[in-house]
Amino acid sequence: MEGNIAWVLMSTALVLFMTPGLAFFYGGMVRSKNFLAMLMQNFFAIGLLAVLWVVVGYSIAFGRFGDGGWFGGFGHVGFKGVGTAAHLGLGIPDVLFAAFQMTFAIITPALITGATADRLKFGAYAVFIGAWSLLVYSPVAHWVFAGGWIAKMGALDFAGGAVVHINAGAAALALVLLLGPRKGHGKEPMPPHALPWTLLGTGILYFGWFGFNAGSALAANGIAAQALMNTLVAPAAAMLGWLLLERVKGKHTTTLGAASGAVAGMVAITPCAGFVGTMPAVIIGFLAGALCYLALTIKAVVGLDDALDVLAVHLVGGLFGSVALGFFADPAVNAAVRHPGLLISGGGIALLVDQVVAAVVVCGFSLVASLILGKIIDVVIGLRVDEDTEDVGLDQSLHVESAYAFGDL
Amino acid sequence: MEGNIAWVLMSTALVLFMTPGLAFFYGGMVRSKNFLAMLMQNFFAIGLLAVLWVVVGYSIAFGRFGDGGWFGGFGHVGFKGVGTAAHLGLGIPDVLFAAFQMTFAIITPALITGATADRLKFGAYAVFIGAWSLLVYSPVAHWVFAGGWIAKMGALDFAGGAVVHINAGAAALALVLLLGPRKGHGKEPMPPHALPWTLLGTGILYFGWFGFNAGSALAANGIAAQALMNTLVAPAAAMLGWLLLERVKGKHTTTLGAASGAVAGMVAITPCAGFVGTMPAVIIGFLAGALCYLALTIKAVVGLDDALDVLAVHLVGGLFGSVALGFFADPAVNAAVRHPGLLISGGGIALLVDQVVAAVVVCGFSLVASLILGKIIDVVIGLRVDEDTEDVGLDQSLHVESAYAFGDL
Amino acid sequence: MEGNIAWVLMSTALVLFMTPGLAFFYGGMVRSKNFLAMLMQNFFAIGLLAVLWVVVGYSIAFGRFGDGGWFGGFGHVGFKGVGTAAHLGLGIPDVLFAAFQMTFAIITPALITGATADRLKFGAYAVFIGAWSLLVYSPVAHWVFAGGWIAKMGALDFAGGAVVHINAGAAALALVLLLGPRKGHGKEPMPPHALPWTLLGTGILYFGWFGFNAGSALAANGIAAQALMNTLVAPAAAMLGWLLLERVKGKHTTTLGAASGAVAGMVAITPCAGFVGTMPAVIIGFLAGALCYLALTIKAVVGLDDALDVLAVHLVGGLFGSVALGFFADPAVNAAVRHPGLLISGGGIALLVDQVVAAVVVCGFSLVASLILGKIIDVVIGLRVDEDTEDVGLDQSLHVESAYAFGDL
Amino acid sequence: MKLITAVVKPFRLDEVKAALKDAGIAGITVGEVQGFGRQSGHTEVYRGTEYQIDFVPKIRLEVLASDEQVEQLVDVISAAARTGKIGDGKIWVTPVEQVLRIRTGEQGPDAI
Amino acid sequence: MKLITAVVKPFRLDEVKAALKDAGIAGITVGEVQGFGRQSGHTEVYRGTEYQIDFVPKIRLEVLASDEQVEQLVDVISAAARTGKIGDGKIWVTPVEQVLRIRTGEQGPDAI
Amino acid sequence: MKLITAVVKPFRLDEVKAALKDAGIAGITVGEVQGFGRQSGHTEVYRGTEYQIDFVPKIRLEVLASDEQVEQLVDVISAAARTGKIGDGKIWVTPVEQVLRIRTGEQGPDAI
Ligand SMILES: Nc1ncnc2c1ncn2[C@@H]1O[C@H](COP(=O)(O)OP(=O)(O)O)[C@@H](O)[C@H]1O
Ligand SMILES: Nc1ncnc2c1ncn2[C@@H]1O[C@H](COP(=O)(O)OP(=O)(O)O)[C@@H](O)[C@H]1O
Ligand SMILES: Nc1ncnc2c1ncn2[C@@H]1O[C@H](COP(=O)(O)OP(=O)(O)O)[C@@H](O)[C@H]1O
Repeated sequence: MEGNIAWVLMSTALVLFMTPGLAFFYGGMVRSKNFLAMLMQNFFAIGLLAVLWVVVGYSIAFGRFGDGGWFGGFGHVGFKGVGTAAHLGLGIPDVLFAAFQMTFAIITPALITGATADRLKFGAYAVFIGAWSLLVYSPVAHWVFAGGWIAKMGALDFAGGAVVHINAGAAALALVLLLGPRKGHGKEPMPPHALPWTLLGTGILYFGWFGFNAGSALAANGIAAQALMNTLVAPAAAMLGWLLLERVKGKHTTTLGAASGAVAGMVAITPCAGFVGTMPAVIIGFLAGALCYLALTIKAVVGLDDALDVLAVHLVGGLFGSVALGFFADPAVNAAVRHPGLLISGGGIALLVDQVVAAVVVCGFSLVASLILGKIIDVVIGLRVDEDTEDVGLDQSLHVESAYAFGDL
Repeated sequence: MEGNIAWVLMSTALVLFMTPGLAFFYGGMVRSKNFLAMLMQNFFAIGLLAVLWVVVGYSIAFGRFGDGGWFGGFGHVGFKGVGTAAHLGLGIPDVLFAAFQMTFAIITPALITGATADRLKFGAYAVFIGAWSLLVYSPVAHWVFAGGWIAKMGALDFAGGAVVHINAGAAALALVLLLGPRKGHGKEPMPPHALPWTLLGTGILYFGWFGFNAGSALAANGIAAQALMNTLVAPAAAMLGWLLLERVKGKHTTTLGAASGAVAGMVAITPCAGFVGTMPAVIIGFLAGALCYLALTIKAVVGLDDALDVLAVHLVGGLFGSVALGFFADPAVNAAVRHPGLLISGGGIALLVDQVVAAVVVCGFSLVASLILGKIIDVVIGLRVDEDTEDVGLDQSLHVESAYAFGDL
Repeated sequence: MEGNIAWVLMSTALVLFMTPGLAFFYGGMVRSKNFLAMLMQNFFAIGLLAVLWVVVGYSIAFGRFGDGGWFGGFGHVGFKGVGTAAHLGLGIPDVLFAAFQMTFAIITPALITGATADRLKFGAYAVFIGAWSLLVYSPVAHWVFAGGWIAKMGALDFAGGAVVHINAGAAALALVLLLGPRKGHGKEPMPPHALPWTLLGTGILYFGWFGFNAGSALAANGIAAQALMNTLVAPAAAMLGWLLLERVKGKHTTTLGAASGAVAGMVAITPCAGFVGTMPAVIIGFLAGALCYLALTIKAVVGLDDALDVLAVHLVGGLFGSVALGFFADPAVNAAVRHPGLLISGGGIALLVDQVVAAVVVCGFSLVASLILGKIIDVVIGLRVDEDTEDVGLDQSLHVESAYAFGDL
Repeated sequence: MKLITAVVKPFRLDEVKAALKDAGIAGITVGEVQGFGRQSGHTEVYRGTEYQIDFVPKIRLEVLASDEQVEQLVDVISAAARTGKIGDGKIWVTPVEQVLRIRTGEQGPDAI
Repeated sequence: MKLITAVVKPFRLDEVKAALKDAGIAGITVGEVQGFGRQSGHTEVYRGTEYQIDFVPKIRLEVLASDEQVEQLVDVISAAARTGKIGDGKIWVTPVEQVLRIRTGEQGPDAI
Repeated sequence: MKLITAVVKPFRLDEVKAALKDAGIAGITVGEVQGFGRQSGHTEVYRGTEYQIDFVPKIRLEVLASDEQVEQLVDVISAAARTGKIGDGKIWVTPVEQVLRIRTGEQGPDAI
């Protein structure tokens, strides 16, 4: 059991480290006048959501474990009964399981910040992610991760393709619809202000994602090993897929393309990590990289300003990965796969159907709930900063700071 | 046993990674002309102190384990007898225990660099931390971590509230007194030159601190799990506490505030991590964030130039955490708590008294010893660079380098 | 067994993280116009080499394990038979062993990018590392790590002194010979454009190297603990060795010197990590730091433009470490040492001879093979960018991006 | 010949550039500067300490022009840079005695 | 009207700004530049290789002034920037034919 | 006295500096700027979106010179900066009424 604990301890640390990684991944892409605001939103997600998770979020998500239902209840409010003993049939202390899951509850809303970059009020952001965490994230986590109705139905989600990526991607879509485009969007160029930060963030995300996916085995065993392998190769193959299309379409391979492709692969492999073999992971990754690259054009078509492409990467990547599992889930890898995927020997469409249902429901629920929530906040305190603030930049206006000082001599 | 070894191996790596993290945490806050000098001091601490630890530091700290005394002796000079077998009643190889503790011996003196920024000679720094490590750090580590007199007395310190933070904070105070303020302090603005580095450092510190605190369980068990949880939530709550006061007092929430609050929470939870429950950790964190924010004003009052607020964060945070343990230590979390904290059922003031004694003694000893040591170095080789060096910046003057090149074209 | 799995899972993540670390270590040293190109080459190594490893590289390296031969064969093409069970006499799943080794296969060719900086075509780079990985890296890994002829002969290489550092260093030498110097080399100054990135990379490398070396024990045991300790102290001592010479020769200690010295120590201790005691590790490190500093002058003597000193650090450091093992290998540390090193009681020259043979053969093979491979690529598609591209910078010319945007307002 | 120098708000640079392009101007040289003026700067707060940041980021443009063009170009820049809010910046014109295009060695108005 | 340009040591910027403020000046534009001059630069060392860095970081200030103010302002800047050590920098004055305040369209001395 | 301002390609800076040194020049002030001109800029691509980057990095040099030196120095800079390819940049000369060396208070040609 110590080995399992050791691995989940480590995995928790790894996943927590992803949120700063995400901050820099996004932060390098915004304009320098909004760099700190982006970092702030991500770091603040740790502060707020960790505390909310203790107070009530965990209880909503993981109360009444395995009830096949919709809502965990309030039995563990304030972490009542969450101690160092092992329950829930897991080989690790409850408090460790709660810590591991906490890091997922933190990063999921933080993913949204890429879509809303450069124009969302900090106060509105804080209220939104707090409420969304309790009203959307925790319930969905219950449905999927805590033996709720989606899990009972038979859909699989190893580490959060639906709970994390589809969920956050749909919320991002809702906020983009409510916020409107950045001032100057489409007219002025808004290239990334400093890609090295984005690459650093990519490195940290890649590293942390091993905890995210292989840690989701909640044990140091063969499934964790396979999940780790898949988390290594899928982003690698996705990088190749993205760069290939980039090269074919645009004659160049870009650093940001390599980074974006890798992240697309991480997203897509998330639901599949502990359920598929290595070669399928390579295939899933490669296709995800290519697909997410193509999905970049969606926002132009529908006329949305999804500033840093949360839809193309997280929503599309999450949907693709969730559905791909219906093709590749393999009982030889993980006995928890009761219905093999369509392309696996003995497979059928049973799982695929479940996967599609789960993906669509989570997407729809999150979209609608986020629209309502966002609209309420917009009416009450306003979602968007005023024009002057946007011109001057959020760092100076909202946080009275500058990312880079002048003449610090 | 492999599980325990796995976790302590990993924790050692995590704690070592904190020193570069600290380098960037501080480095983003200094002026760009002194950025490399800050990085250098922190990296050099690894070089010097790792070797000193092997040569004699470990022996002074962990020789005569459990003797209830003042000094470990010279029995393990040159790591004599420190091999791959497990002694000391721990389930891990001696050499691993020595490695884990080495990383603490490295980062503790490095914490001081925040206070002395921009004006301390590199040579004087090297001599100071070398001597301080052997004459102050190792003995105090013996008292507290190696079954020395403070441990025997009954005071608790899970991962170094007294040994690390109070100890380094008091030394920082001593050096600030001896060095005097930076040239231009109080007259010229000296804002942080590039906060993104500070945020990166914060992320690395948060990540590494899981090894620091949960690794201090020296096993992959329930206590480690609880320590990890507390290390997750206390900084989060501290961030909220700091930002709340900032907002109330100054109408804004800042990115540096979020980072500083989080670090204050990490400091305060350090002595408590494996001894308190989750809700108490939230409370301790929240209060630490608020308190350390208020403590920022101390330096103005006493007229000191503690450049990057080592006193407010590490000394005050460390003292607060050590004393808070007297209120919240809980035998239900850790059987090593023999006298429950004042607010815990069955608790009394016995532990609180011990905690206060330990905090005061360590603080006083470190302050006096550091003053003497610093004064001797000042007389012999001088602590402070000359004015020209300070004007031009330490990077160019001391290290013949620039952090950012001009016209590298 | 879970403990071993936990540690190797973690080690795999750590080693993968080293490649981004390397990207920044090098990236800070190039001119800003080539920063992204450096990052790109390193990240792309992950993408390409992970996939190649699955397809055929692993099979070439680790097929016919223990055959004492030259080539692993094609039995595991496409990871056939590489599943979650444990074979090869190791206590971890095959797929985990393959993942751990994959991260080595990724970083080794990436090491070369430091030598070829600022002038190598991206396409030529991609072809070179792909081919080199299969034709040079995998066979050499077979000889040494998979019970091939070098292992059978009796030479030791704990974590890749020969397989990784000598191997990559010799390939770097080959490419430098073929590429010629950077335009303006020796006439214009080309100082590092932003050392903080290099220091960050150093921190990440130090951290990741614990997985590299201590993970190579493939278990969480005393040998891993000793390897970890050695990986902590050797770079520290090497930093001191480098800085000492720097100080004596140049009157200054530099931040880049501290970083370079530490990396030299990491390189040198790599072959020795699990075979020597702590004090020998300190000695090996210290000497490596001093030696690699002295080796910096070689390139000037032979008139080569090894842009970021891959020869001085990796080739010289790797050769030194491999040979040093012949002096310090200690059966008391690791029973796998059958012939103790020359300076160890009961030792002789048997191991030393084997070490020299292994080092020379790997060096020679890699150099010749790389020269042939590089020459072919040069003839077919050209290795070097044209002059305009070099003037403008690779970032803009090859990747149509800039590391730092102008006027992102 | 004249040199027109303008200090403008950074987020107006694209407009100004476009307007100058439309006006047929062949070249501009721009740099990032900091301005101090009636626009009052702003306060930054680091760990509870307020810093009065007097300097505001500005863009400084230089345009070489023939004598005839000057008036029109000043108007063009001024119109494109104006927001009507304090801190819009200045334009000034200085005499230029000689201009040379390095590539060709052309001199005078042809070199502009 | 005149344009006063000064190249000064970076750590004197605050003094110069304060002195100009006291002298009633309404605006300054400053930029980060590198200077090469009698002050000899410095040597940087990277991995044992010495680089002679000829350029020293400097601050470049521009102040538009009316003809009457010039003399006084040159003195003010000069006094505030002087350390007496080599590399203190230069001040030079050039004629300005026209000045315009973008916000209001004011011209001439009023626009300064 | 005159002020010679030159905008040149960044990778020619070392040549220009060396040539000016050889010509006996005592000082130069340089800054990083961005130029827009006949040289057409370049396209950057981020996530499939093309950005036309009109501005090209350039170096801007200022050299104060006595009237006699001007012609020679313009030639020196021009020769050292020329690559013959588009975008080599411009040199222009403006009149200077007064020069002061801050350190000594020297004025006029002696202060250069
Ligand atoms: N006398 C001056 N000399 C040089 N630059 C000036 C002067 N006055 C103003 N500026 C520049 O113009 C900018 C705008 O001036 P400011 O007084 O703030 O507002 P406005 O342009 O609306 O009058 C300043 O930030 C500064 O860069
Ligand atoms: N002829 C010149 N033209 C332009 N700038 C100059 C000239 N001479 C000096 N400078 C600028 O003035 C700065 C200081 O000059 P320097 O000769 O080093 O010392 P000092 O000002 O004490 O004579 C230089 O760094 C440079 O920026
Ligand atoms: N009219 C102008 N005013 C100010 N700067 C100019 C002007 N025209 C060109 N420049 C500067 O000179 C640089 C080179 O000019 P460009 O037209 O590209 O090529 P060339 O120098 O070969 O004619 C530009 O990038 C710009 O910095």
